[in-house]
Amino acid sequence: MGYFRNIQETVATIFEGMSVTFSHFMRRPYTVQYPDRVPIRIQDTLPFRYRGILEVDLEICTGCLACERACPIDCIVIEAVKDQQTKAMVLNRFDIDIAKCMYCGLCSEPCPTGSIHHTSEFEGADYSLESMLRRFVKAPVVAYKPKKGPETDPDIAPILDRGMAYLNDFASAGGDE
Amino acid sequence: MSLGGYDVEVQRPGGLATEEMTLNMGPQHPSTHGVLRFIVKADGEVMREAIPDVGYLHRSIEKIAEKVGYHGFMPYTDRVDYVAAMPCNQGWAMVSEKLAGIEVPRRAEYCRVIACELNRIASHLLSVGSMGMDIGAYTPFTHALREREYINDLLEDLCGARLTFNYMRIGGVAWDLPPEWVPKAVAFLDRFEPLIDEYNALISYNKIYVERLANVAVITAEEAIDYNLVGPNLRGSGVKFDVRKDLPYSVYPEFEFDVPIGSGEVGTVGDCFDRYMVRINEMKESCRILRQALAGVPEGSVLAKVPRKFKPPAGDAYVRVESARGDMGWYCVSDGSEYPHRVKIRTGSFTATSIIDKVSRGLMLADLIAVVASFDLVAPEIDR
Amino acid sequence: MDAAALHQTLQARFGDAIGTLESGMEPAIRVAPAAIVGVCTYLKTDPALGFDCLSNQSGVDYPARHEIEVVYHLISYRLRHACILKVGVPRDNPAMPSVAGVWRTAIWQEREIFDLLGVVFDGHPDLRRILLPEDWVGHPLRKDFVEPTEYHGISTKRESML
Amino acid sequence: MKQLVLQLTGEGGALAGVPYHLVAALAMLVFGAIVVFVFVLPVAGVTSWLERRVWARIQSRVGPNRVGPQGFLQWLADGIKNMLKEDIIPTAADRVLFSIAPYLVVIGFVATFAVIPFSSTLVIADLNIGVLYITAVTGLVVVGVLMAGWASNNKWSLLGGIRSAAQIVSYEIPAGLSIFPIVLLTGTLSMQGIIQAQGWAPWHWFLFHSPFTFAAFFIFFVAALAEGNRTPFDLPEAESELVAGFCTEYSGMRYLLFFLAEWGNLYVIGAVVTTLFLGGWQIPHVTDNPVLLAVLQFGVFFLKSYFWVFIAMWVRATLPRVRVDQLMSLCWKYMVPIALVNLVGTAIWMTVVPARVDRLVQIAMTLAGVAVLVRFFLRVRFQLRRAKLRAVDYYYSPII
Amino acid sequence: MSLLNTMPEFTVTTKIDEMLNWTRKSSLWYMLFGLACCAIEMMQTGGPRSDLDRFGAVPRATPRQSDLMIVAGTLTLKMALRTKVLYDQMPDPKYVISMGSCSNCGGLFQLAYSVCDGVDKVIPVDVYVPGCPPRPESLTEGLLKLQEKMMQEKWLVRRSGAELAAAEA
Repeated sequence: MGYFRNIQETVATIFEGMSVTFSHFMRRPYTVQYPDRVPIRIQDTLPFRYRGILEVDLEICTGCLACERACPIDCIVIEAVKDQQTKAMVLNRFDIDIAKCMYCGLCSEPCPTGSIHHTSEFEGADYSLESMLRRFVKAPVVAYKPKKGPETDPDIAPILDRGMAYLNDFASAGGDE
Repeated sequence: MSLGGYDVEVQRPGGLATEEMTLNMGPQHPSTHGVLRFIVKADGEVMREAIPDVGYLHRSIEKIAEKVGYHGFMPYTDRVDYVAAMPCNQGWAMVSEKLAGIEVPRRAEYCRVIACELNRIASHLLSVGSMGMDIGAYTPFTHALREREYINDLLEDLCGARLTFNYMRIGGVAWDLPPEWVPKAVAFLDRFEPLIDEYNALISYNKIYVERLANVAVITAEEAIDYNLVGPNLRGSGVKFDVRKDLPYSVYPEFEFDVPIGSGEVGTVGDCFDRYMVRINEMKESCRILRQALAGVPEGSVLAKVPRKFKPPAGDAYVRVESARGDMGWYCVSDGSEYPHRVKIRTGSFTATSIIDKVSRGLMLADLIAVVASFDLVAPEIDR
Repeated sequence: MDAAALHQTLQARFGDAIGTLESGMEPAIRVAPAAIVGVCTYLKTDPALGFDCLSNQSGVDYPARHEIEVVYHLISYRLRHACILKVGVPRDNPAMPSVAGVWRTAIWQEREIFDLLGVVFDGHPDLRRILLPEDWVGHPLRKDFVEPTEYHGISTKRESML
Repeated sequence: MKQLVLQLTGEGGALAGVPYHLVAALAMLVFGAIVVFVFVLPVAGVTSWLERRVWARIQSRVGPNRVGPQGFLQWLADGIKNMLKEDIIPTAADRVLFSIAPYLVVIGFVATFAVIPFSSTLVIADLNIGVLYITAVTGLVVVGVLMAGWASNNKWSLLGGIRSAAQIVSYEIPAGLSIFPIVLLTGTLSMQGIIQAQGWAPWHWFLFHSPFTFAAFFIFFVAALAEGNRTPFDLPEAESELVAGFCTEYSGMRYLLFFLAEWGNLYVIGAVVTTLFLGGWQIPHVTDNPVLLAVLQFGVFFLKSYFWVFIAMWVRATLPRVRVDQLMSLCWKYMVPIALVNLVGTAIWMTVVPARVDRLVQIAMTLAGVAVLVRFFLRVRFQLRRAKLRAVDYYYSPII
Repeated sequence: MSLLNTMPEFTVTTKIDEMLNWTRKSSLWYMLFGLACCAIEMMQTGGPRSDLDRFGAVPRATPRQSDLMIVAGTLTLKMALRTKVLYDQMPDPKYVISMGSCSNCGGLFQLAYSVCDGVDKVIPVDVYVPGCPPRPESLTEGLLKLQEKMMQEKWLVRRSGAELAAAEA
C-alpha cells in the first residue's frame, strides 16, 4: 500500500507546509527599511562595541605608535617626531586606509587613551579608493601627554572620558610591552 | 548502474553513437557555496563522475600565519571558516595556549562556549537553509537568514562584529559579556526553539524534500572514517563521535547534551537526509548547552595575563575543536620566536570534498547539488 | 595505548626503521621514509592498535635541518586513542612512499603537501596540484619561496596609498 | 464581434463594399492587438511584481516597494530596462534558431488568449474546439524552449531544453485526460459552452460535481503547473542546478520575452482552470444591461483566475523542486493512472448516478471543500501559536 | 548608440535620459558572485532584514541577465581570470560594486601570495564599499550610491569633449 501512502504523505506534508507559509501573511515582515524609512538612524541602534569605521581623536592621541605596531596589515601610518625644543611629540601624519582595514579592533586595544577607536559609522561607499584614505592630521599637532591625576582641561576631559570608557570595555589586555 | 537511487539497466542501441558530456560546474555557479568547481562527466542527467577542482579561494592563510605573529593571526582565523568563525578563533587560541602553557579563566571558557554554540546554530542555520535553497525552496532559506540575524545581533552586542568576530584572545576573550546580554540570549532561545519545529513542518518532512534526499549518496561508517569525514557528516553515517564529548576541551564536560547521529529514519543510514537531520538536531542540542551555560556563568576575569610579545617555547602542538563543520585540527609548530614556524589547519570541508568524487558516481546531476549542500562545504575551509 | 608502549611495539616489529621517540608536548614516533607504508598498514590492520583514521597529515619545512618533515596524526575511532608519526625527507630531493593505499583520505592530503611543499609521494594515484593553478611555479610553504611578481598579466603587488 | 463586422460591411456601413472576410480579419487583428497590449503585457508584468511581493511576505520581507507606489511600477522598469540592454548572441550559437525561439514561446502563450472567455461576450473567437486549441498552442512553447536550449550551444541550456521537452510532453497527457471528464459532462469542446454548462454557485461548478471531477481538477492544476515550468516543476530553469536553464544565454529583449511568457502563462493556467472547473464568468442574475453585465462577468472571471495565480505563487514559495526521474514517475505512475480512473469514473457516474443523488453529492462535496478550508485555517492558527508571536509581530496589511 | 549620441541636447532628450536611467536604476539585477566571507553578508543583504528586493534588485544566476556584479570577497589569482570572462559575458550597460576590503585592494590578504590585490586590476569598478565584511546596510548604501551615479548618465545627449574626457578618467 506504499502507493496510497505516498499520495497521502505528499498531500499531508504539502498541506502542513502551505499552512506555515500562509501564516506568514499575518506576521510582520522583518525588514528594517534602511536608509530612509526607519524610526531612528541605524547607526544609533548599533551596540557600543560595534566595530565600524575607525576614527582618531587627535586631542588625546599620545603618539605612542602602539596602534601602528598592533595592526597586522599595516593600514595605519603615523609620523611622530619629538620636537627638540619643547620635548613634546608632534604628529605630522596619521593616516588610516579604511579600504584596507579589516575592522579587527586590534589597534584600539593597546591605545592608552582610547584615542583610536571604532565608531558605529558604516557608510563609506565611494566611487574611488583614494577617498577612502582618511588623513586625520591636517596640520602638525602636538601629541597629548597624560597627566597624573584627573584631567582638568574642560576641552579634553569629555573626549578622554569617552576614550577611557571605550578602553575599559576591553578585557584588561596583556601586560608587559 | 544506479539512477537516482534505483538500480536500472541502461541499454544502448548498437548503431547510435553516444558520448559523454563534460560539464563545468563552477567556479561561478549558484549552488557551489562560494567558488568551487566540479568537472562533471555526465551521460545525460546521470553523472559518470564529478571531480572537484578546488583552490579558487586559496588565500594562503597558513603562510600568512608565519608573517603576522600569534596575536595578529587571530583575525585571520575568522576567515578560515567565516560561517562559524568562533570555533576557529578558539582553535587558534587553544593551540597557542597549549604551546605556551597558559591557563584560561573559567569565565572566559564560559564566554567561549556561549559564543561558539551561538555561532554553531548560526552556521547550521545557513547550512540547512541553503540546503533548502539548493533543492529549490527559497523560503526556508530566508527564514534561516532571519534567525541568523537575531544571532548576529547577539554576537554583535558581544564582540562588535557580525561575521568576523575576532572575539577570542590567547588566554581568554577580548570582551566580557555585556550587561543585560544573558536575558536577551535566553529570550532568543525561547523564540528559536519552536521555530525549529516550524522549520521541520515547512520543509524537513516535506515529501518532495524527503524524496530528494533519502537514499542519496549513502556513505557507510567505514567509508566515512577512511575518508576522514568529521562532524555532522561523520555522525550522519552513524559514528557517534563528537570532540566536545569524546576528547573534551574547554568546559564542555560540565554540560549535559546528546550527540545526534544519523538514524536512517526515511532511508539508509548515511544518506543526505541523515546529514541534514543531524544538523537540525544539533541546533537543539546547542540550545540545551546554551541554556546551561547561560545559567551558570561564573564570576571572574576573562583574560589571563599574556605578554604582548608572545613567544611560546619551541615545540609543536595539535588541538582539535568541534567546529560547526566538525573536528577541526590546528597544528602549530613554534620555533621559539615571535612568529609561528608553521601552522596547518585541517578542516572538515577539505576531506568532505575529497569524497564527492566517489559518492557522486551514478547519481543524477540534481543530486550533486544535494550532496554538496549536505556536506555543508564552505569554500575557504577547503582552500584556506 | 600510550606513545611509549606503542613505540616499543613498533620497534620490536620494524627494528631500525623506527627512530627515536620524540618527547615533547606530544610524543611523536620518528619513522624512516621507506618504512612508512608498512608501519601505517600495521597500525591500521592490527586489531590491538586499530588506527582507522589518518586525521591530519601535514608537512613542515625545516631549512636549518635541510629536511621537510611530514607529520601524521592518527586516531582510532574504535579504541579512542591517538598517535603521531613523523617522517623526515631531504629537502633537495623530497620523495617518499604514499600512504594513499592505507587511508584514502591521504589522497587529497598528500596532494596538498605536494602542492604547497613539493614532497613527491611515490605510488600516489593522482599527484597533481590541488590548491594552486596547474601553471604555478614553486612551492609556497617552503621557507625560501619567493612570491612571483606577476601572474598572467596581473601584478601581485599593490602600491600602498599610504 | 461578428455583428460589429456585419454592421460595418452591411448596407450603409462605413466600410460598405469591402469584402466581409477582409474586414473580419482586420477586426480580429485590431482586437487581438488591443488584447495583447492592453491586457496581456500588463497582466504578465503585474503578475511578476505581485509574485515578488507575495514571495517577500512569505519570506518575512517587504519586496519591491520603492519603484512607484508600493513598487507597482517595478514591472515597467524591468521591462524597459531589459529592452534597452545589449542583445548578445553568442558566437557559437545558432543565430537563426537562437533569435526566433523566444518569439515562438511568446506566440504559444499569446495565442491562447484568442479563446479565453472573459465574459459571455468578451472573447476573441469562441472556437467550437476551444479546449483542444489551447492544448495545441501551448504545445508550441515546448518547441520554442527546446530550440532555445539547443541553439544556445551551452550545455546547461541544452539540459534545460531537453528537460522541458520531456516534462511538457509528458504532462500534456494527464492534463488532457483531466479535461476529458468535463468534455464528457458537457458534450462540447467550446470554452463558452463549458462555462454555460455550469452555474454561478459553487455547487454548480464542475469542481464539486463528483469526486472524480474533484480529483481531475487537482491533476489538471498540477499538470498545468508542470507545463508552465512552475515550482515544484521548474526543472528547465532550475536556478540552483542549471544556472538559468534554457535561457542561460539569453539577455535583454529576448530574455524579456521568456520572462513575459512565464508570468503570462500563469494567468492562462488560472483562466483555463476557472473555465473548466470553477464556473468561469458565471454570476447570479443582477442586471440586463449588456455593458454592466460584461464588466461584472469580466471581474468575476478575472478574480477567479487570479486567485489560482496567487495559489501558484504561494505553492512556489513553499515547495522544493522534484528531480527529473521523480518528475517522470510522478507523471506516469501517479497522475496518468489517476486521470484515467477519473475519466472512466466520470463516464460511469454519468450513466449510473441519478440526477437527485447528483445534486446531493454536489452539495456534500461543497461542504467537504469548506471543511478542508476550515481545517486549513485551524492549522494556520496552530502555526501562529506555536511560533509564540507577540502582539507586535502580527501585521495584516499588504501595504508596507 | 553612436547615432543617438549625435543628437543635440534638448529638454526632451534629457527627460528621456532621465526616464531611461530611472528604469535602469530601478531594476538592478545583480549576479550571484559570492567569493568569500562577503558572500554571506551579500546573502543577508538579499535576506529578510535588509531586503535589496525593495529597490528592485534581484539576484540572477547567469551573467547574461545581470546588470550589476557585486564582487563579494577575496579574488584569488586563480579566480581573477574567470572574473574577467564573467564580466565580459554581461550585457552593456554593466556595473561593478566592489564589496569589502579584499576586493577593494586586497585588504588583509595583501600579505598572501595567491591573492589578486583588488578587483580593479581586472575589471573596472564603479563603487567601492569598505568593510570586512561590510554589513548589509553598507552594501545597500553602496547600491544607492551606484543608483545616484546611474542617474547622472547620459545616453541620448551628445557629450561635450570635456565631459567625455572626464568620463574617460
